[in-house]
Amino acid sequence: MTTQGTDAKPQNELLNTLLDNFKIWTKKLSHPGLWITIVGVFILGYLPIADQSPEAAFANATARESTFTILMSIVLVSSLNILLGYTGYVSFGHIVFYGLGGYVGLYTIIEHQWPLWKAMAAGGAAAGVLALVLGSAILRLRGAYFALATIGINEAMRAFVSNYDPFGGAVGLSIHFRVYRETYGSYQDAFLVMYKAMLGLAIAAVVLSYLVKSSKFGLGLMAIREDEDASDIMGVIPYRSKIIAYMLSAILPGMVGVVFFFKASTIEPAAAFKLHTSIEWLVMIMLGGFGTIMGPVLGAYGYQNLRTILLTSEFFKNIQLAVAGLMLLGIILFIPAGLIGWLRRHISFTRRVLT
Amino acid sequence: MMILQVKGVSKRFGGLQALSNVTVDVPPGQILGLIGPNGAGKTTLFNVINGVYKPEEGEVIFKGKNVVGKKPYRLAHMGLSRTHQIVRPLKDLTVRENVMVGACFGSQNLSLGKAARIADEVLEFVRLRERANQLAGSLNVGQKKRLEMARSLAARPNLLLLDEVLAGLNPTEIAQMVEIVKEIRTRNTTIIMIEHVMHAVMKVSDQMLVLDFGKPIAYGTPSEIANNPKVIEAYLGDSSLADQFNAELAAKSAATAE
Amino acid sequence: MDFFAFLIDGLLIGFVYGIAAMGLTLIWGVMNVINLSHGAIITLGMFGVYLAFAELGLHPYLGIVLVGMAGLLTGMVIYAVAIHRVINAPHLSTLLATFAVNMIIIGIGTAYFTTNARNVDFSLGSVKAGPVNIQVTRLVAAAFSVAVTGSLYFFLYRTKYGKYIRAVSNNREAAELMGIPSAFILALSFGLGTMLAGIAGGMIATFFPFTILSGGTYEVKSFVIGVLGGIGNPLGALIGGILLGIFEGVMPYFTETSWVPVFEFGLFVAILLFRPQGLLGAKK
Amino acid sequence: MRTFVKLLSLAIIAAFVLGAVATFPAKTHAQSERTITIGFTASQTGKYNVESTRQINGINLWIEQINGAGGITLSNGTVLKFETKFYDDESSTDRVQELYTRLVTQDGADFLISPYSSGLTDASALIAEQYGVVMLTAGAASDSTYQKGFTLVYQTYTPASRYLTGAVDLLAATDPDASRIAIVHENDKFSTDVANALNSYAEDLGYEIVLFEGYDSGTTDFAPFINKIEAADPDAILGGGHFQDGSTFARQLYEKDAGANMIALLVAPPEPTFAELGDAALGVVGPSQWEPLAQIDASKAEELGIEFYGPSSQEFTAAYMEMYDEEPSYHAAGGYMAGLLIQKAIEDADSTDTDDVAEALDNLDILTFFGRNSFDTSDDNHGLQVGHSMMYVQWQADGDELVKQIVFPFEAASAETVYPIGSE
Repeated sequence: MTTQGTDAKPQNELLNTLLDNFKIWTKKLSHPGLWITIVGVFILGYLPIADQSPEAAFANATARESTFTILMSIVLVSSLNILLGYTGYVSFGHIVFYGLGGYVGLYTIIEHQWPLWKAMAAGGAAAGVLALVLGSAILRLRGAYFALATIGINEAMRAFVSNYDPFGGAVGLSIHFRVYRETYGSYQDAFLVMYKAMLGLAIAAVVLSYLVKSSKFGLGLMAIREDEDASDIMGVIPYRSKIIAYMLSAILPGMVGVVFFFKASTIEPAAAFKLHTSIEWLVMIMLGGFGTIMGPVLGAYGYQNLRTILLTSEFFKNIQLAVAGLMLLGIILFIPAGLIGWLRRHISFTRRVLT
Repeated sequence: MMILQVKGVSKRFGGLQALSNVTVDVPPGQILGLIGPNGAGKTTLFNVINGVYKPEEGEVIFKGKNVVGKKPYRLAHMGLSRTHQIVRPLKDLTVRENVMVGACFGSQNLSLGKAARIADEVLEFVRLRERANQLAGSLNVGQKKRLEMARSLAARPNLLLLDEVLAGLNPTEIAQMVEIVKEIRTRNTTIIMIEHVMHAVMKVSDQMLVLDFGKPIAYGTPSEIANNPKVIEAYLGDSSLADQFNAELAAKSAATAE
Repeated sequence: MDFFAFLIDGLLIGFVYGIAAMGLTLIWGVMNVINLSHGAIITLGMFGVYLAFAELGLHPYLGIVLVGMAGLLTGMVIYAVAIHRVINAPHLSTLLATFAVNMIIIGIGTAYFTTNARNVDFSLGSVKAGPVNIQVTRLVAAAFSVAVTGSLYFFLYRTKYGKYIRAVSNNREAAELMGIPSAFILALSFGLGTMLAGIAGGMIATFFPFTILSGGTYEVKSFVIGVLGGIGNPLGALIGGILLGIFEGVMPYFTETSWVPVFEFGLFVAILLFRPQGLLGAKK
Repeated sequence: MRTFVKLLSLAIIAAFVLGAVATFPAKTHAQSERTITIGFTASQTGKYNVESTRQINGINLWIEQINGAGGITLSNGTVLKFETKFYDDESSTDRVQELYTRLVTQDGADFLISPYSSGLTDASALIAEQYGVVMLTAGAASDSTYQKGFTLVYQTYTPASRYLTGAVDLLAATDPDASRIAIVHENDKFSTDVANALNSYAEDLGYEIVLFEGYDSGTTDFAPFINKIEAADPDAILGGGHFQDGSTFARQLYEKDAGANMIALLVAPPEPTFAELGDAALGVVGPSQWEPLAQIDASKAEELGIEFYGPSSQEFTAAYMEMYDEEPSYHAAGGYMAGLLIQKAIEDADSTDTDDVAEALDNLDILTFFGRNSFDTSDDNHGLQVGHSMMYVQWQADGDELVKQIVFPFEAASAETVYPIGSE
């Protein structure tokens, strides 16, 4: 279609628009950073499952588990980044979407024998709807007030679910071991399905956050982050944009909740709505660089690996929390832009490659 | 038909009457200078016009529609742009992205690709083209002012509100900026400008409105305003400005005498 | 059921909540920092009094005084190390910086103290007031809360440094222009907030058993109180605390107690939405 | 200063990158001399830290003793020695599966012991099943864990459904006129399971449940509950949750003089540190999996017609006190017991093969210092502890000292129940 462009007259608006769009999309999709990230995540996820022979599966089992944790974090923090990094709204209680998704998903699996993918869709949808409803209310708040409201909502939700009988109240929900065998042959096979689902979600999260960032909508979000009132005056519709961003950042975590709690076979209010975990997500984003595509991915990877080292090392085992705290403080004080942000700012050529 | 009609607008903040019964008509293509001592309500009037504040009384008719109660973004979509007295660059975005925000979300509602083209054009126009890839936060004050200007121009507004775009600029920059303003007007954009740099605003305005304590005290051509005793008296309340006013009048008459 | 009993108990715990929240709202109001290490510092106060009592054999109330002084210094150190650099950065930075402090305190505390529950075995007996039995330690805590509120008021409105703090709180730049050493004043405010948190922790330790993780509960309640009473003024925190205490005390009269947190946090969000300046706050 | 900051930034980035790329060399385990690895996770940093630490102590004591005794010699001459490998699970489900996978596939754990809480155990049991490794649970009292179709998970403790029911029996035996029970429990999985079972058990016996309420984990102010209890005027208050809330509850019940005749709470009362409450601890009853005072030895086994295995209660207590210089709590005994069960099963099976050991556990019915032990082998409840039952302790005054006495079951009692509370 580019050949037709040669005799395109300036007044040929439609063709120009098409050409423009074509150029934008080619440019968008040829950004090296996007592909580096996608390929990186894929390789990271594929390596532990590349060799399916029983010996290799056994040898790679720990790697699969820890990679699963990393992939899960990638989805969670890349999603949260849409709200936090692009829009500048600090959601402390973002775990509410993960918890609710997990509950809805497990409920459908236990009560209606839904397959995993359908339960994931349900969990994602529930999270999206919750974000829409909550967002319409609390996105009127700015700065720290918004952050506090998200904490309040998470606590209210936890207390509510503890009393809500269809979700098992304080006891929670639990999946019978037979479910894995009957549906997938064995827990191993079920885990492989979950693993692949998580890998898919991780890549989806990267693509989603890239598409949002490189879109007009994303530009609007970043304008809101920099100066909400000024963006309003320039014609960005802050309220609507924020709600959409909130929903986009909630749906994938809702689906992750389903996969994670399906893997654990059990869900309880305290595990589903644990505020501390939610704050860890913020830490990962800060480590990698907020508002970037690669930052959350690297942050998740680095943070989870670091935690593994601390948790399993004889020396740090007892004070791993304090060590992680010191690291976080160091990052906040000295490299507030995170790893990717720091590189982009100080080493100019990285700007073309890192995103 | 007038592009903007402000009819009997009053705005109160607690006990402070920021605007009382302000009325002014702006025909298309005109430059209206808005002057008055500090705290006279000039910026408040801007905020009322573009929907940041809702007035207690009165109407603001933009392009034939009463826009009181409409959100700022609605007015932006209708073709209203403004700059801020204290510049508000989107610091962590590049200069080009800043301008693209204006182009994308203003009255034209452009796609990113088009917006980028427009942004480069406009940046060329305000002489910031070579800084397009820099972060907006790294610009100096003069450049930031031009960026604000570029951002609002990129929206292709019908009405442009300029809030002290000359303040804090050195004489060369002022001259540049005045050229830019004149140029904009040739593009059929109506302008209202708040300004303290008298000689400049007098030079470019078609009509001028003077506010004092929220009340309109004079309206007319620059020369009518310059000779209006009420205006001078208002400024005398603020001695430094009165000095400035007189000095500039002297300069202006000297200039016209030449 | 005797409604009066629920009310009295709620009121009494409310004083404790009030003093627990005061440090948080002071820091929040003066420097616009939501201190996520507040809970950890409350816990430090508890352990401070516990150690003074169990190891040094000091009277708990003397322990509280020592904890308060140590808290002032600790707070100023925390400010200098962790917060000063990011005081003007976006909210996220101060939130995470204080959260990092929280992780460090809890991490070291857990390694050192374990999560074993401690108990300051100390009692002043109790008095019978109508249908309810009131522990004297709680009455002392209530009186103490009022006294602390009063002295804080006095400090903020009648002393030089107090006035400085309020000036910095109102407009940091203007205060600096007037020659007020804002860095020191901010450190002092953070120190005061920490001192109050420590005192609150020490007070709580005289009547509740606790572990290294106990502070978290009071931190979350302090957010609610800050929003109820408005931020930055000690009386607001006290009244907010009392309101919350009464709410928590009286709600179970009408409903199952396990539903109370649902209403509590629901109310919290509702107030944020409809009266972000606090129920009592009038300013801004 | 600027350079310093830059250098520091670089250092932090370097540390971060190093951390990110560091990989772990897989451990090569020397299998030449048969060392059996017992793998588990413990809550070193979470809220179950106390219970977990004691459990680890118990396990380590067992390891010490068995290795000191020359290990287990199988009939084919192989000598088995034992070691432990454990990680911190932070009392959180987030990583517990990963850690158990690591234990099995990298550290070569031959047997597993569960995490402390039921939720974590449910998640880690999946890993045990997946890799065919036998898991003994200590803690993890909820019955539901054993109703999920696992085949390799065996419970050391009396399950939640029978945790507090004995307290009702005790009440019935002590005060036939008592008819009103208030249940106030922590709103978490374990305590709610206990409370629900207790509720139906008591109702079946004809008791009126005058109050049934849950409190949030981390509750410190129990005044509203106590007010409700006073209004409901029960004969007994049953419930509680874990150590901290339980002791807080007990203290406030005492301070507010709540006025029931019997108070029985979960978990907290059997802990030696409960005595720190002073007078508030007096008279409080609590279910315990095991008590140092319990006289369990070979003679009891003869009465029951089953085998007695391992040390007697006194021997265990003495050994534990020698090693740790504190009295063992039931969590310590539980950890030791989990090890002892593995030991017995290996001996019975004369093998370390999972199927053989599992079969030996299925067939097990022994008496140990900890009490009787045998497991449900039905499909629906496989691995559920059916042999063991709770003891009930009460804190009583002995001069100025507070002592913990066993008051129920009566055949094991070391003292009479003080009833009503405070009547001493």
